[in-house]
Amino acid sequence: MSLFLLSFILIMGGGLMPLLCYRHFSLMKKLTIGVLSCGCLTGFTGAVLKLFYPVKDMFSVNYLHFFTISIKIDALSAFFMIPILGVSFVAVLYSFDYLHDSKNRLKIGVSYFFLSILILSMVFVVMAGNMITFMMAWELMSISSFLLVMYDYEDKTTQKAGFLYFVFTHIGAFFILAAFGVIYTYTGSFNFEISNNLSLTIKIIIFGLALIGFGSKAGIFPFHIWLPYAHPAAPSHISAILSGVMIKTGIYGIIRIYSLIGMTTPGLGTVVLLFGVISGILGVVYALGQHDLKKLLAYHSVENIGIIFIGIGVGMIGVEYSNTTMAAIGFAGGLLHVVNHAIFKSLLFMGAGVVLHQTGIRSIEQLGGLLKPLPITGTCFLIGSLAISGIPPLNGFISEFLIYYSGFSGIRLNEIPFILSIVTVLSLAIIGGLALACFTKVVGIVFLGESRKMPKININETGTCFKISMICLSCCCFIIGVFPEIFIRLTFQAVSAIGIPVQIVHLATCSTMARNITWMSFIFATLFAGVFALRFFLYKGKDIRISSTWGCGFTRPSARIQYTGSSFASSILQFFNPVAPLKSNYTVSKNLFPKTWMYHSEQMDSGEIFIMSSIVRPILLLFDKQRWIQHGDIHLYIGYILLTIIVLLFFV
Amino acid sequence: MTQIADIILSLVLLSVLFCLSSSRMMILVKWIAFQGIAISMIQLFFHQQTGFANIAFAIIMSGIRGILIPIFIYIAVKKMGIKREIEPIIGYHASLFAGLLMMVFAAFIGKKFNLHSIGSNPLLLPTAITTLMAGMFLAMTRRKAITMVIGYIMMENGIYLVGISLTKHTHFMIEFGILLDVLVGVMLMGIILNNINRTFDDIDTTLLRSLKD
Amino acid sequence: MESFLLFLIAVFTAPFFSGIILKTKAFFAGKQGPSVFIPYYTLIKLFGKGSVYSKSTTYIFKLSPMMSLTIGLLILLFFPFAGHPSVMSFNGDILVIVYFLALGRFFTILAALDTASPFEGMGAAREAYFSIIAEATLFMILLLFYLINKDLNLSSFFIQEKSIYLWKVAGASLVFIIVSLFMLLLAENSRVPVDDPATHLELTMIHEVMILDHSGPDLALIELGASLKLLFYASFIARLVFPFDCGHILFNSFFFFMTVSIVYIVIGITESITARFKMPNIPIFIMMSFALAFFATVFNWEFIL
Amino acid sequence: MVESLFVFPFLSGIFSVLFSEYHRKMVLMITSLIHLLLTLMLWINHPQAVFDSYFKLSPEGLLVLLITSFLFLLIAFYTIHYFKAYGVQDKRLFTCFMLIFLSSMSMAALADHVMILWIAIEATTLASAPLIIDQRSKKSLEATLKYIIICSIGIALALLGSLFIIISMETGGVDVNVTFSGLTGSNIKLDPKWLKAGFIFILVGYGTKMGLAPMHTWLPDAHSESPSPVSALLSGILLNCAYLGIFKTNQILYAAGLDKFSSHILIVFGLISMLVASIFILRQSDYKRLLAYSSIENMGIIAFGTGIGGLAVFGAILHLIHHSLIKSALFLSSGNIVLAYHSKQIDKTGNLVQFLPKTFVSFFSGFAGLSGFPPFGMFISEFCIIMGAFQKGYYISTCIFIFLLAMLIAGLSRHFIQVAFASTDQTISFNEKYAMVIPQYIMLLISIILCFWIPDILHQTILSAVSSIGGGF
Repeated sequence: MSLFLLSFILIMGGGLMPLLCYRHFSLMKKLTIGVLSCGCLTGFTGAVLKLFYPVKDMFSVNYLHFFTISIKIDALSAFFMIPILGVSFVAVLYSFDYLHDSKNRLKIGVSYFFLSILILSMVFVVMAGNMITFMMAWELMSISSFLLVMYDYEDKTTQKAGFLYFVFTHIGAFFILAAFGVIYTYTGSFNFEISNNLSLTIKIIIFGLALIGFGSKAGIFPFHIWLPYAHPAAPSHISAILSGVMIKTGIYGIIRIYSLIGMTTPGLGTVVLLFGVISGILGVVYALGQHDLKKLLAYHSVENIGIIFIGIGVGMIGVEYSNTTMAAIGFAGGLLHVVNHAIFKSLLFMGAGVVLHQTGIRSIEQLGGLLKPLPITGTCFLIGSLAISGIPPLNGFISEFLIYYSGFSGIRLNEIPFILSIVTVLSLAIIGGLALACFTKVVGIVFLGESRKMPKININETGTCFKISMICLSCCCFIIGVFPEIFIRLTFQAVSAIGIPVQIVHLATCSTMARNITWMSFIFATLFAGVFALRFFLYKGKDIRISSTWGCGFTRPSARIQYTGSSFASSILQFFNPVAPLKSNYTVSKNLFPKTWMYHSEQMDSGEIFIMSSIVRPILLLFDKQRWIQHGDIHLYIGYILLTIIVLLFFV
Repeated sequence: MTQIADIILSLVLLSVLFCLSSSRMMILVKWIAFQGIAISMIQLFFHQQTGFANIAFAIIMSGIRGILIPIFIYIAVKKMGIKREIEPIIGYHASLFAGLLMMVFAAFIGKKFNLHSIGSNPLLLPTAITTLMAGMFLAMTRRKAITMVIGYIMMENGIYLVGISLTKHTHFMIEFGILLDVLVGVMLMGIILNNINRTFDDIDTTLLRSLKD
Repeated sequence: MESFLLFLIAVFTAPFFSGIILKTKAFFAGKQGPSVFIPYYTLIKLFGKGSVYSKSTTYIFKLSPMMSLTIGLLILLFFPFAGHPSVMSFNGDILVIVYFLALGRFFTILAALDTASPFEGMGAAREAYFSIIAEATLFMILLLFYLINKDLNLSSFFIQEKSIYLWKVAGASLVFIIVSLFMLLLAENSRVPVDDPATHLELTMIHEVMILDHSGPDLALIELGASLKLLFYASFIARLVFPFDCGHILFNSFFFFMTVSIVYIVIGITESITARFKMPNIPIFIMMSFALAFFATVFNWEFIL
Repeated sequence: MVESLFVFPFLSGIFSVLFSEYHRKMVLMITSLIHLLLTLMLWINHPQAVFDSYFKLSPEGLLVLLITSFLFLLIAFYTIHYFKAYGVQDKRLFTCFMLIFLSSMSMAALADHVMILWIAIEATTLASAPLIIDQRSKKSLEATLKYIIICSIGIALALLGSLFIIISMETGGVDVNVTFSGLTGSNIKLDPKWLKAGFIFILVGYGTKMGLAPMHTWLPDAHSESPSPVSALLSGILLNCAYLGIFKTNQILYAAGLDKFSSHILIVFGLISMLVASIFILRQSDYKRLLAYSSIENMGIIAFGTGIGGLAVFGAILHLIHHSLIKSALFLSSGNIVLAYHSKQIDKTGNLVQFLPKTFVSFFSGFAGLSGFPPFGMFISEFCIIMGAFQKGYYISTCIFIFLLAMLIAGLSRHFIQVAFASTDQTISFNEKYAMVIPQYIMLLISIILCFWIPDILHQTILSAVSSIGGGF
């Protein structure tokens, strides 16, 4: 507990510091980043220790004479704290080079202040022990992240993003509040305590409200539509935090509520699983259609949240049909994917940030061949993309492996779980394939090949902090991927904290599998070394010539004849056209020798279309129809009063 | 004595109907004056004992309601050079009919709350309600801003009718309150109207529609 | 020990089997055709050469051939040849294998995009597209196997009498599985009718166009890796076609490799009697294999549960 | 002692006419300062009023009084600098009427007699009209006329309501002073029918003043056309006084055991007000009207909470306090914006964050507070109201409440983001003196502090206030 306290003080101090000394720019940055990162590391260690020795920490103070601010740290909270503080640490480090412009130093100082508020509030969200603490931390998180999103406020798109984010986060908060209200009605206390005496319908109502509320923060389809606007708008280290960890608080909330209202509610798992499948597949499909690098990554957050939901949903189904293997391993997979996604998504956002920072171009179609000028960034981005595509020996694979395993173990059950497990496995397979396609596209188009339309400025690898932070994250990807055993064990601590009965059997199975995966990656490494040696031997003393790519007979290739991202993705998007309409406009030239061509395509988001057309517009229309009320004529106003009196007199 | 009260009350009702149906500003003002005098006189016939205080009070009241305020309005009308017509939004016959409807509603209300328990005239409450609503109706359905003031005065008359039906409690304070209400209200409206008249050189409220959404 | 021996045999005979295909095709074309060992000659020839690299390539381009060979070797390590326990196996290894295959594909595609050649990009796009459906099919088949013997372990499907057990339980529907596996093999290893390695028109290729710029030993590594991968799929089918256990390892291996070569011959026959589909039909082809597998699974589920 | 709270400002208001401009400012400041001191003394030792059948210290009255005199001090401070930068005709009368306004509002806060309360609230109308009209523009004239006529009619109805309550005493055969404290006393048998009628008329009457839809119609006009300090006075203080009338009447109904009736009516009115406000907030072109409508919304929220009872009443009172603080801060900031951009149109403004950074801080944090974000107090009050509503089992109305709240916030956020960040081609030459932002900062700071720590005496006062209509935990 003392460790946490120290870290909170440090983070708070690190937040206040820039406001005091923003005039001395570099000093301010050094101090702030130093203190902030120290705070994050302290809390990180505290969380890890807590996870190794899970004893429940409790702390509560009286608040406004009636409420209490109470904090409970169990293994689940600690587990969620790890990615929050770890990623924040790296992101803060990264920001040293990213926020370099000393002209708007006040702005940067303020953004550091709100960053610290954001980190603190996220930590408090996962530590909150009762409703009011939770809501307070939640709302603080929302407002601070909103202000961080508005960093580049001059930009029209940023303003739109901020607006959308504000509205969605607030409506989500209201749904959560409603869920809490229903709980409070039936338990009569603000504390998070397990209440099994609720009737079934009430449980389902609570969970439904919570699912919408937390889902809109986590960004599940169709409540995700703020996400692809808000995350790209923010500066990259902020988007790393938002997309890496902040949306995970939604997951945390859902798991909390699930453990609160008693596990044995039927049907919850199915709903969660289906939500997960839909947002997983659609998220990656929409990502495939994007041109903006950061927006693409944002859509991948939707996809990965979908995968996490699939894991949790399978776990819930396991609980529902009392198949402990399925339950434990499913939850473990989902939770582990929370950490993994935090790592590689923030890594990818940082890579994208470096690209943006060096070239100033967001559009994938204009980039290309960046691996030569930016070798380290490119390699780290490659590792991140391998990890997010769930490819061994990297961390993304481990969690997907666990989810697969629990999905497969559901096959043995009767009708409904059988079909659901088939859905799980197949959707995971399809998501994996699509993610692979999408990230081969990103890496191949952005970092490989020739640059399509580049500014004349020479691009080179600058910024040690960029390199350090990205390399550190890539190492995490490898470590978790190659030595998963210990991490899986820690995850099981969190799973048992939820209340899932984790038996020694599951631990044994998982750790044997994990050890085998470790072995396998070693064998892979040795084989690769062998092949490498073979190749080295074969090429000894051979003449290696460098020439231009063979144009298949075409002799004067230019950079513009390369395959573009849209053309790479087009055939797959064709397949998904019904759910992912593509809006494209282009010029058709009449004459034989066309001078200039233009083709522009935009990936429509069917969730956005749905919400806009069938919820927002009708409400606005209905409300606009009533504007005659304030007609401006005083006679009418007097009439209102008279009418009110007459109507009310009938009720006496 | 109550017969006289009944007669006066019915006269008030009559005046209400005439106000609703009259098409000339001057006539309207005259009717209001009449009504004022009537309702300030009426209290004499409620309380069995008619002390000096009551009489004095009645005289003062009728002075203010029956003479002072009408004259004030009269001056305002002259000063603003209003054409004599009232320009109703709802026509005179319709207004008259509405007045009759209001009487029915008032009777319904009067049935609902009876004042017999405190020995009050059964005709009083319906009359009061009618006067009140007619006043609001007048303010609602006449274009000229000055007619709003007249309607407001009529409302106050209605409220006064209810007020004087109470004997024991805080009688004079209520009288005072209502008086203050009428006087200051009318004054203020007069001032504002005067300003408006100076700025818009007309007080047709149809001009006052710029503030809306 | 024996299993490792078998592994080595498999590795070294893989090109030979590819030779069988050529021979069969030649036979059907009414030609005498090259010798069965022609793949070895090609490999040796390529090993001897130097290479030319495009100036727009990076280290990824050099990485991908090694990757494909490594993956080829790795997956063969897990296969129980001739029903004999494999070199390595553990619960859930099949998932790892599938995803290692994905790793190989990842790098092949990247290498193709690395050359900045429009044709190779085209091939890469097709590869990425078709492999999605192929992966789904593979998982469908795995679901069936898991349904039959509660285990996510490759050798547990094929070790001694297990494969007979498969037949016992699944029965006729296993025929569907074999067919769909065969279609999957054609798709994943870029054979006719999905892809034609021998055509001269780059526009119509999938796999071959992606390795256009590779030359010399790199190309050799890729070819070797491809043949290993092909062998993996072929032996998969072979084990299902000939599940019997003849007591001694020698007979087992003999019959096994006979079956494998038969599978190759069938591939050759298919290649020579069918023409390549046009691109839009290929997804339908793979979907069909998926449909077969799905049908088989649901079918069995009715019986088993 | 008690009476001095409204007598003293009245007299100083009258005499301020005689002073020169500079001294008038001094009078204004000193009077409001002394008023605050007197209020604090009232809080510390509850003295008896001299006319104790007319005036009495009630907890809710003390709350409103404290808000009134505290905010008035800050607003007065702002007003001086505002007019220094703005310039307006006959400040002479302006100061005078401001002080009379103060006195009438304190009178309303202290009144215990039904008629006295009514007279006080009537007086607030009369005192505030000259403040609104002050610019003599056509629009301000129109706004004033509407304000005067609609409010007078409403107040007249309130008078009728008060009379009905007295009649209910007559018919119920009760003989006590016609004071709220007397009528809420035990073993009082009021005639329920007349009491209900009286409540209806009082609700409509004072509701007109408080800005409950559909009697709210004067409010947007008056708030948008009056100079910003006056809008702050109206929205931050005056509405509370009107609410006080309804609250006290509700006490009588609660004592008579008719609280079900009143609470349903209050809930309905609250929801209607929120609905109307949201209709006009979603599309709005004038930011002062926007703030006015949000006042209507918040009054609706308060009425809703008062109707719900229980925990929600506590929330409603908290909401009253925080709304006064935040809304006044917002109106004062909007005053700065008007001075800088010379326009009340939203699309004429923009990019506040660069042109007026100091104002931006108060404006935007006021917005955050208005939409219920911590660390501003409306978070906790809305939390209480929603929780209380759920606890009482008003599911449907709470769902509507939440929906309307979401609508309102959606509308507000769009316009506020526009004003704060949207790029504009105007060039602003306006030096914001600290004097013109410090009042806002203080108000917001108080709201933040009250979100985390409520002093014991304040908490006790709120509790005793809400317990009189069955509120509390």
